[in-house]
Amino acid sequence: MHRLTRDPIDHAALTESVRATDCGAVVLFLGTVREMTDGRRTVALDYEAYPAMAETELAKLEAEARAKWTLGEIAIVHRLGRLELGDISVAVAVASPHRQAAFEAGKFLIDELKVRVPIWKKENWADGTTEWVHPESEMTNECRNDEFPNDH
Amino acid sequence: MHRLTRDPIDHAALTESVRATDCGAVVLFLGTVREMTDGRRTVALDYEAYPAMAETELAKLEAEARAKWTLGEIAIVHRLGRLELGDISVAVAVASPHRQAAFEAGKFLIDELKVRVPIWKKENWADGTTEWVHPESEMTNECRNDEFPNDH
Amino acid sequence: MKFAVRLFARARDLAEAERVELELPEGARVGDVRAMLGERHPALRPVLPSLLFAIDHEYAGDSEPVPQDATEIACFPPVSGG
Amino acid sequence: MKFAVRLFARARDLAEAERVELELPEGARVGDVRAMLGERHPALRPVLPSLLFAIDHEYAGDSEPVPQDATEIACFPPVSGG
Repeated sequence: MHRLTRDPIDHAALTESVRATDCGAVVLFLGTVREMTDGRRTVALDYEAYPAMAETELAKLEAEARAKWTLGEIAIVHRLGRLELGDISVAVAVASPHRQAAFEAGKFLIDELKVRVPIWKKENWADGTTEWVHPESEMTNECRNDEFPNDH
Repeated sequence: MHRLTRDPIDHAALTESVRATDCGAVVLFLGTVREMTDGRRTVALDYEAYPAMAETELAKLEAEARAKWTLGEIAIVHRLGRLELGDISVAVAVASPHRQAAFEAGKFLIDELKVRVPIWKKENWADGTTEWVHPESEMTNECRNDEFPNDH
Repeated sequence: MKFAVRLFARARDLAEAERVELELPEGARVGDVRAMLGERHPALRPVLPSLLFAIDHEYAGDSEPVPQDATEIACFPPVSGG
Repeated sequence: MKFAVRLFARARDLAEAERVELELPEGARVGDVRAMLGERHPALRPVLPSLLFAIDHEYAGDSEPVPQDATEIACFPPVSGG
């Protein structure tokens, strides 16, 4: 299960949704809005997505995780819109018969989500400025086979 | 924070207890009573502890995790007594500024708990028999420096 | 062939446009779309090399041709969700 | 010196005792406690090599001496919590 939502993420419900008696291990990851980033104070983040493609990529991540590990339910929710300090931006819950698989799959899903799923955050700094966060993504080199000739 | 309890574990409250605005990552691990183990059906588990030593070992685990990673709050709860299918036997919640540390510390804590903290489970199989679970622990070799001469 | 390229996040803000209509010659590749966007919206040039492209919700590299039957081309900066 | 060794889990069930009183000579080591438990409770012998010991809540190997001021010795099978 994966979902984009503008509502607060209910981590308890998400965790419950993956529990099962054939899975002795559940791993939940929560990403939350942190106050300080590289010494600067954040007051809020704005999350934007390319929804249709984000859903496609999340479905692929789920399928890839299932191909790598024996898993029960998977639940991934990413929040969009304005998030305040401490709000949960993303939650990943994974159940598995074995804890090693649950940890590895949970880590895989959030690591890959962060480099592949088309969602972006904009920092709203305490000094009143705003700034899109656009890391030098690994995708850049992975997906561009040719060097694009540009003038700078 | 660590605790042994005979009451059901409230994973939502545990997760909330470690969230903080200086920690952008939370990892929760739940161990739950699984129905099938090596092809045999379980109806319940009985957990027993050596409480004073279990508390000592849990405190050491917390300190060791803090020495290895930059962490916020840590919460570990292990349930004792009779547990039914699907019940949560153990919950580990860790917050960190960074997700890598949260995953690694969460995994370290549950892995070490399972080999070091003096708690034992007894299987109540569906066929009416009971059986203590006593793995050939890594502690056995680690802690016994001498070979004990025995007659079998 | 006429295509509308959807822009997201900082790419949209810099271009001040949610979509850009481009006339692509047959056999055009993603790299050509990149170049045309830079020509049409000079404000995109500082970030142009880092922009990512997707055709019908799949990442596409510069060397990939744009299919004549593509229904949606998207262009956006490296992602930063999570 | 008299010590009470606390037993847990299967060790307790096999010995049918929660604690075993032992008279330890001065300089006795954990390995000696292991041997004496096997003599006192033959039912423990099948699992004796795998039993773990703790002195005052700290794991202790066979070569470690039992301090005269030890207040609690415990003996139990490999743990299986989680």
